[in-house]
Amino acid sequence: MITLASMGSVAPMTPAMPANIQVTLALAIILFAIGLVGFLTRRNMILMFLSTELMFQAAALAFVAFGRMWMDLSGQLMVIFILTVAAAEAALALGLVVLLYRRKETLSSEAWAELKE
Amino acid sequence: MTLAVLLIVLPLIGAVLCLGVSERAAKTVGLIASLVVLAAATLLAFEFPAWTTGTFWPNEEGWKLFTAFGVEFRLGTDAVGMLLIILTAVLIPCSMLVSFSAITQRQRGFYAQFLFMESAVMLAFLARDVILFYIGYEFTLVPLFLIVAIWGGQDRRPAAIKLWVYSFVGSVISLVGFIYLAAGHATDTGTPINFSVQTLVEYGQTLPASTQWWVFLAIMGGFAVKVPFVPVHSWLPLAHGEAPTAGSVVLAGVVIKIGQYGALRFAFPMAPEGALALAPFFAALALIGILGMSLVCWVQNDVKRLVAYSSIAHMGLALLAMFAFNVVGMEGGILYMVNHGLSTAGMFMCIGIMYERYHTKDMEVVGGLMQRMPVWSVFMVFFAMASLALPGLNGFVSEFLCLMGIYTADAGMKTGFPGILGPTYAFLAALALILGALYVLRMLQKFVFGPLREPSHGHGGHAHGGHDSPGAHGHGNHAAHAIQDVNFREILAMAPLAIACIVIGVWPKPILNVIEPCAANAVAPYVKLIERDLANPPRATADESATKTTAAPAADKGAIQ
Amino acid sequence: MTPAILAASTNLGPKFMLIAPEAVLFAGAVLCAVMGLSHARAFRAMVPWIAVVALIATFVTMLKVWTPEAATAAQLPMPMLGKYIIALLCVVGVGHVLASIGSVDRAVERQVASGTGAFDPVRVIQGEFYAFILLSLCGGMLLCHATDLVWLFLAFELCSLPTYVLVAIGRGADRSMEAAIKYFFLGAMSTATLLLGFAFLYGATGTLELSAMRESFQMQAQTGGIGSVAIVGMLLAVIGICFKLAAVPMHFYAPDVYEGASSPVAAFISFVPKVQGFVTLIVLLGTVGWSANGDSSIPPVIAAVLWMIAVLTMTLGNIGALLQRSAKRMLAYSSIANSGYMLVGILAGPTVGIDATLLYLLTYGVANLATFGSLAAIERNGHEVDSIDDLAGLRVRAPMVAAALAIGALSLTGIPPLLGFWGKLDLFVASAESHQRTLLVIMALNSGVAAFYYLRLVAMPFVQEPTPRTQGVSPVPSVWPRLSALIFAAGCIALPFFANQLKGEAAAAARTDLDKQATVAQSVEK
Amino acid sequence: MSTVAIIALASAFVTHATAHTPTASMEPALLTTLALALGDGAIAAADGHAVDAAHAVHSTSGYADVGPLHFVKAVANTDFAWLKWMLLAPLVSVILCGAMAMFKVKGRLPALFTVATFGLSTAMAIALYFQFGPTLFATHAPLTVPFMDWLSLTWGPGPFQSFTANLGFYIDGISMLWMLFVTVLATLIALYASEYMESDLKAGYARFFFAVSLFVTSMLILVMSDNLVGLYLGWEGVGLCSYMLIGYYATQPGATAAAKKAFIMNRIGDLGLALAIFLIWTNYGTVQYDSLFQAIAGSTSEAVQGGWSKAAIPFLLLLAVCGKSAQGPLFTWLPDAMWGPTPVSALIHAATMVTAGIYLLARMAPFYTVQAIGPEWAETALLTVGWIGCFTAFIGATIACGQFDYKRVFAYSTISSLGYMVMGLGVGTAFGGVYYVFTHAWFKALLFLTAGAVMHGMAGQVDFRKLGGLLRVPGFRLTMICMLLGCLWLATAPFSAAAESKDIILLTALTSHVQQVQWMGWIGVLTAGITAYYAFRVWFRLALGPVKIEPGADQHADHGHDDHAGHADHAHGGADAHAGHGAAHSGGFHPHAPGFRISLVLTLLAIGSVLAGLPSYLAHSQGFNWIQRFVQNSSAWMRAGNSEEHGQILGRDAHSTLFIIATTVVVAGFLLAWILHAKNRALGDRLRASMLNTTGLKWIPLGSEHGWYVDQFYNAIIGVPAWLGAQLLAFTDRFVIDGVIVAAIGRFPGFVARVFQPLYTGTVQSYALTMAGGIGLIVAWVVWVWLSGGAS
Repeated sequence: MITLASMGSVAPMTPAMPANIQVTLALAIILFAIGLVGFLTRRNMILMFLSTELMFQAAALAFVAFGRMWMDLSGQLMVIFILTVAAAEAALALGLVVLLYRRKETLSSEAWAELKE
Repeated sequence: MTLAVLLIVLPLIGAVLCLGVSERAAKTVGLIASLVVLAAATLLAFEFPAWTTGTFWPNEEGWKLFTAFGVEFRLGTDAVGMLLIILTAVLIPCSMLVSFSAITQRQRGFYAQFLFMESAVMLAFLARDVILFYIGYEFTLVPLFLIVAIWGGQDRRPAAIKLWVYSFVGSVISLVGFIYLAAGHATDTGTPINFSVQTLVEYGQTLPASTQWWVFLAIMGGFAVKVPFVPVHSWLPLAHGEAPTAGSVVLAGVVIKIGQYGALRFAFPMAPEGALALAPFFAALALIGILGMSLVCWVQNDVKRLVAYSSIAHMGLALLAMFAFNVVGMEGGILYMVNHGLSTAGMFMCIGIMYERYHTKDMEVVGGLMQRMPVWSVFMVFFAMASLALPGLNGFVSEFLCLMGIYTADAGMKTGFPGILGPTYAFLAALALILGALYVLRMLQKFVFGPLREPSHGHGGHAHGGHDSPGAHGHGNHAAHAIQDVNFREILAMAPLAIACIVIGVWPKPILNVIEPCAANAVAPYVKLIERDLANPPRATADESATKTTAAPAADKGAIQ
Repeated sequence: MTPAILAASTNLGPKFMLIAPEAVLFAGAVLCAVMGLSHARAFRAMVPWIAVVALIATFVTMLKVWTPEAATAAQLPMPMLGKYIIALLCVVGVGHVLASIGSVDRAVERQVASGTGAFDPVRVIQGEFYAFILLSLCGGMLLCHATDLVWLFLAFELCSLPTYVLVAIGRGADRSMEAAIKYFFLGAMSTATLLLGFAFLYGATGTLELSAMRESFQMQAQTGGIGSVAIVGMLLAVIGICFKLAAVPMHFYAPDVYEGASSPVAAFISFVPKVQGFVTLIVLLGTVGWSANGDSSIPPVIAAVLWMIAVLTMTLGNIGALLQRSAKRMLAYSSIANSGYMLVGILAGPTVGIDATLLYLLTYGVANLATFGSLAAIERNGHEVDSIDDLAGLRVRAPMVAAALAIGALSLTGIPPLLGFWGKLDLFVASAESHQRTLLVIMALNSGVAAFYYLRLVAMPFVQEPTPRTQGVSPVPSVWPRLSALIFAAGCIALPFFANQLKGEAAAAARTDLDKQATVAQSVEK
Repeated sequence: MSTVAIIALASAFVTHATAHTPTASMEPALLTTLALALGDGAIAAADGHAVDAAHAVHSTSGYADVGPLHFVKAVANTDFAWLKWMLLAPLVSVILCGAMAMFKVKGRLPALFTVATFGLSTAMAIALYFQFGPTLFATHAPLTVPFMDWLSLTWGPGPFQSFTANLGFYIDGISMLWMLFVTVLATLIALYASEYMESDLKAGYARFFFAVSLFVTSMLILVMSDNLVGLYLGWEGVGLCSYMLIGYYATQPGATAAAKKAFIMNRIGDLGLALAIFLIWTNYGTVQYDSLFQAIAGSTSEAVQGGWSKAAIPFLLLLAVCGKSAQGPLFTWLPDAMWGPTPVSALIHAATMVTAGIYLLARMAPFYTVQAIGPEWAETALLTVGWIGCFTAFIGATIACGQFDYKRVFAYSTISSLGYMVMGLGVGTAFGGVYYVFTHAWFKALLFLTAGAVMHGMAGQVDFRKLGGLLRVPGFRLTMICMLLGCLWLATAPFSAAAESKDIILLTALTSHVQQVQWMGWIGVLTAGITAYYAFRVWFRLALGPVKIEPGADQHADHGHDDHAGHADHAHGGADAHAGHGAAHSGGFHPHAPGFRISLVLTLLAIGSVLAGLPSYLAHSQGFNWIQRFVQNSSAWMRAGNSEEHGQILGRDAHSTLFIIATTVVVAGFLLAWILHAKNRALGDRLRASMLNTTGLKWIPLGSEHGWYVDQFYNAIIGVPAWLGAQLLAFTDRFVIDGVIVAAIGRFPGFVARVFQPLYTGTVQSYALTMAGGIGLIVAWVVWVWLSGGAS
């Protein structure tokens, strides 16, 4: 089997940096920022969750972009796992939201601010 | 080694037994356990071969329990430690005896706490490893806190908390100093970390002066809280004021001695240059303590607070003498530890006995007790005189040596070991002679002599109901039945201390012989440093005085012949 | 397929052996989940014990399979880390399981037992509860096997996700819902941050393989410094991890969540995520520096940020705890502060610091469980005890619990010779040996502040007399939480006598093989 | 047992007159010393070296330089090991009496033990005199006897590398003299007290004798010790006993206050002594008398080194003297010490303890020489001593004139007399000073004991205006006659023992060639006149006139001290008011005449007082003075030039002139007292009243009565400010340091925590926002570091 170490330094140290990579990266960061801002500004828990999903996917996009930059498939491999995890989180989040909605009949996160200093 | 370990383990066993037996039997079990420890300590004292050599014993290879942390379970102590061990072993049963009737609730816990404390104190005095010492040093805090907080007076909680936080922060600062030193040793030599006292002492002395300065500041700074030095003393009056009698006795007699012992055993040898550089600072603090706190004593009406403040003044003198860095001062300072432990503990016992009867410590409320309790008065006056350093009693020997040590600690003087303080410090410190008389006599005048004053019915009742301390109010209203003089049990508790006071005062030779090599050891690094300073005089007079040292006595002799 | 992926796949043999313990645990988790739905009460009652047995089995399996040779063969960056962490999680995990016995489904089970209610699979959660505990532990263990970011991320998430559910279901009250939602949303945000950081790291090195990443960073360092992308990535990852550590600035959730969660769950989430976070941090930081000879070569920016985080975390944690009247909230702040201490070990780096952190994890875990477990072992009129005032005179109501609580608190304070002291001592020494003098002093002062609030947990039960308010305080019906607290309190006293062994294990766990691999690689090159 | 003591005592007096003649003939060497002492320059020149040099200094720097010191090395002799029993005997009594006090024994046993052990000590003192005296007088070599190890440290081989202060005895002339009169007087007074204190049989009898025994033990340690630290032990020991005995009536607030005052004043002096000891040790490397004196004698004035540290020694010693002997600024404790039972006043505060200061001065006389401290300082030191004594003598006498409490009169007279003694040492005649100590001890003890007898009989009445004609009251005749004798002696009536001794001091002063010393002498003469006045003022008032007895308030003696305010009222009210009341009060009261033991002791003391003059009377026929021989064989005499080389006074022969002057002055004082207080008391009272009414003169009677307001002055400038300062400190400590600073530091973390508390709002968004803000801050910081080029 061939590991990086045993092969010496075979990884390309100067990655190809096509222009569209930067664009993709910028898009990823913008997506992340949108997700963050959405998370900070929305009160609806569903929307908040979607914002976090946006952040996840931004990261996934960045992986893809970097994978492309390095001409390396593992970035895309990572995306698959990210999607899986995101799905798991979605299941969990929706379950939680349903639970909460049942209790207070509202989706607003501000209804849940009993615990504080 | 076995005996030394027993000294630590026996109280622990006793404590567990105490917790296990019935409430009624606890005091007996506690007393017996402490007596067994006393017996063990006595045996150890007889077996101890290093009384006059200044070396450490047994100091054998210990158990490799904590070697991964650089800590070895190595026990050993020198004569000073032995003295303090004996003092502890004596004080604990005495303080238990004096609490038999004072403590009526949660007795199991009470006596167990004392035994826990005894174990920790023994460990601190026996440790030949810094961390081992620290374990004992720090662990005393838990039983002490509980004793003050559970069985104390009205304001016991704030007092206990203050005691806790102050002491904890102080000891952690010391620990930082130790760790810094040990880590420096490890990185410098490339060896694994090692907390052995011997190693750290040897390493510490090789450090550059600027590093030693910090090391000393940290280690001594921590111990200064325990001693206590002036700006960090404010926990002590409170703790003493609120602690139950036995707690005060042990606090004054043993626990704060660990601070001074730590200074002697660790701070001074580990960073001599730092100590020299910082001596004026600490000496100034000590002087402020001596004079300021004596004056504060003068105006106290709460007699326990008074004695607590006097403790600060006394310990200031003891530490000041140590900072003289000559044999006389060091010896005086060390002896002062023991003596202060005896006389102050005695005073606290007396006050406690009184408190148990009157439930007040206010000299304005209660006084003239000589008429009510003549035998008690004898003890009170006796211990007061001992703390006044009356010649013939123990206090004198130590105070005299302290003052002489401070006085002669001037590089320009002809005495054996010039130190770094000198006459000015001595003059100021000696004012304590007068101030001490001032407050002690005021206390006696109000408290023992004069017309009999006792709290009225109403007041007594108020003092009773006013606090909910479980320990303090076992008795019914004292006004209902006549106040009794001390009983046999209480005399039994105080008599050993009184006898020790007299013996040390009249026949200090043995104890001085025992302390002397230790003092010489403690001073040894400083002698080199001071001689070096004299050889490269920072002051112009140094040369002159050096020649005078040798020439003057010779000239005297010549003239006589 | 890139060589890295190839390498990963061909490596699978030895790695497969090593995850046998996790496999056992996973099986246990599945069994728990299934048994929890059983109609037979006896089977349902067995669920915690299945968990316990699973953990013990995991432990035994780990002992069997986790030999140095196997670990080296698996080319783990820190070969013995897994052994230590798995052992730690198993042992403390047993405690957590014991401490939570009887805390879930109590009402339902009582109804079933008294015949007033029928068994309804929808209404019971015990099976999931223990399954999630085991799964989370499993995730924590799997982290140690990580040789690449994918594994790291998946294990990280496996550890995290069940805890969100645990918080929600542990108590079933509004407050625990609120706690869960906070925990989950903020956790998701931080995970996203972590993930973005991973992406940047990937971008900076072009590999997900940790050892290759390290290679790459070393090369970068030799040729003009580690790039800014990598630094930013690392920073983002560290910040993401900070959430798990409850470290500044990601600590805000902790008091609320701990307060809202049930005591056993609070105990769990104050410990397991810390293990998770620190293992991740150690593994991750191993890629940017740290050689076996002890030089800490984390990029200065990262070190500086970690330094600030450490200082702020311990300080804000400790001072925050001062103001609390809720015991769990106070312990939450205490857990924040303890993260700060442990970060000092990280800063001190290998040979002195990492093992100190690992050891501290152990001491913290034990003492923390003794404390939280004591809280879990008492109730007031059938409700969970939270306010410190409820602890007044506890020694009368529940002497053993009071003792365990006090010992745990004293151990957390760092009173020698209890276990906590040795952990702290090791951290102090580590910071001193790595010339972190300022940190040393700040840490010392912080423990002074901490001494003040931990004292309440000693003073309230032992010094304060019982008040009318504490009339209804009693131990919970189940004996196991009490026993768990007591066992771990006893551990605080007894474990110092095995300090050498513990320290030895921690030191072995902290040993990194990365350099050995690198040396091998270089020699091959030549 | 007590009879043994009395026999021993009697034998001392019977034998000493006869014994010294053969003793003297056995000592040819003594002649030299004597001649030297009497000022025979030729012999002195033959004896010493460097006479010329000494004389040269003599003429320029006054009387401090007396040529080479006469040092004779002490001889250790363990044959005298039995001396320790002198200490141990009273110590046994201490222990027994202490035990009896503890176990509340209510009997006369304590007195018996005390008197017996004191008698034993007395016998041993006498035995020592006979066994060792001849040797001492022949060889001049003091005796040292080791007793026990006490304080000794050694840390090196060098001369300054050890500190030895063991308990051992150093017996030379003055210690022997002190041992003799202390033990004898203590025995007598203990005997007296055994009767006097009987009213306290059930209360403090044992305690009283415990303290008295402890006192004698300490006093003997003080005088017998062979080193300064041992002396210090005794010094503080007697202070403690003084404290215990002044405060004996512990229920009286005044008594305890007086006791405290005495102790603290003494402590100030003790501080001086302690510091002096340190200075001596640092300069000479020893505190043993023998080696100290050797060192001093071996150095010359040119070789004196050490600057201030040597020069300060005599002044610090003087401070100690001031404390113990109630001199100078520290005299105010002694009058208050009269709160103690009268036997205590007699023993401790008149005869023995207060003379410890004189002992110290005499013992440490070598430190007042040019050899020790150089010429300038030596003269200054001696003059300071002289002036302190002189002024104290004068001030004490003036205050004594204004007192109405006869016990306080005697107290002030003690201060005045002690002033004379100190002055004697200061003007250079150790002999005069010591001789006066000796004579004073007898007659002052006598005076106090007679005063005590009167108080004892009159239910504690101490105001002599309320008593009168006691000479005619049955049972008090002996007392009054003894008091007359005492007053005569106090007034230095011509040919009295006191006059013989005091005249030596005055003679030395007046014939000095130093102007200042002569002034001291003239003030001394004036003081003698005042002394005669106030001494007889008391006696005339008490003994003569119509019988008047107003009993004191208390049923037993000594409790009846009015507080000061009350006292003042009586004074202001004038004497007239009392005349009318006197008879009425005396109606139902039966004075309690002294019993056998008191009478016996009074008689013996009276005899002793008379005989105390013998050494002087016989000196003319014998050729030497018995007391002088003690002094000459002691460290006090190392200053050989203590020579009374009596020149001339006012251009006439010194002896006769002084006699005439002194007699005139004394008689004048006597007559004044006669006129104002015996012949025409109304005149005296009117005079006083008119002075009180005259604005310009008011201060004289008032000031005199109130001790010139020294107490009030001290209180105002030291006591009150110190108390206020201490209150301030205590306040600062408790409420500023602990209450504000410590509290602030303690609250600081909590305060900071509160600052952060608003961040924990409880909503997810706000947490997210803060977290994001935190991340932003970190990123911003990193960017800032990058921009500033810090990252590499």
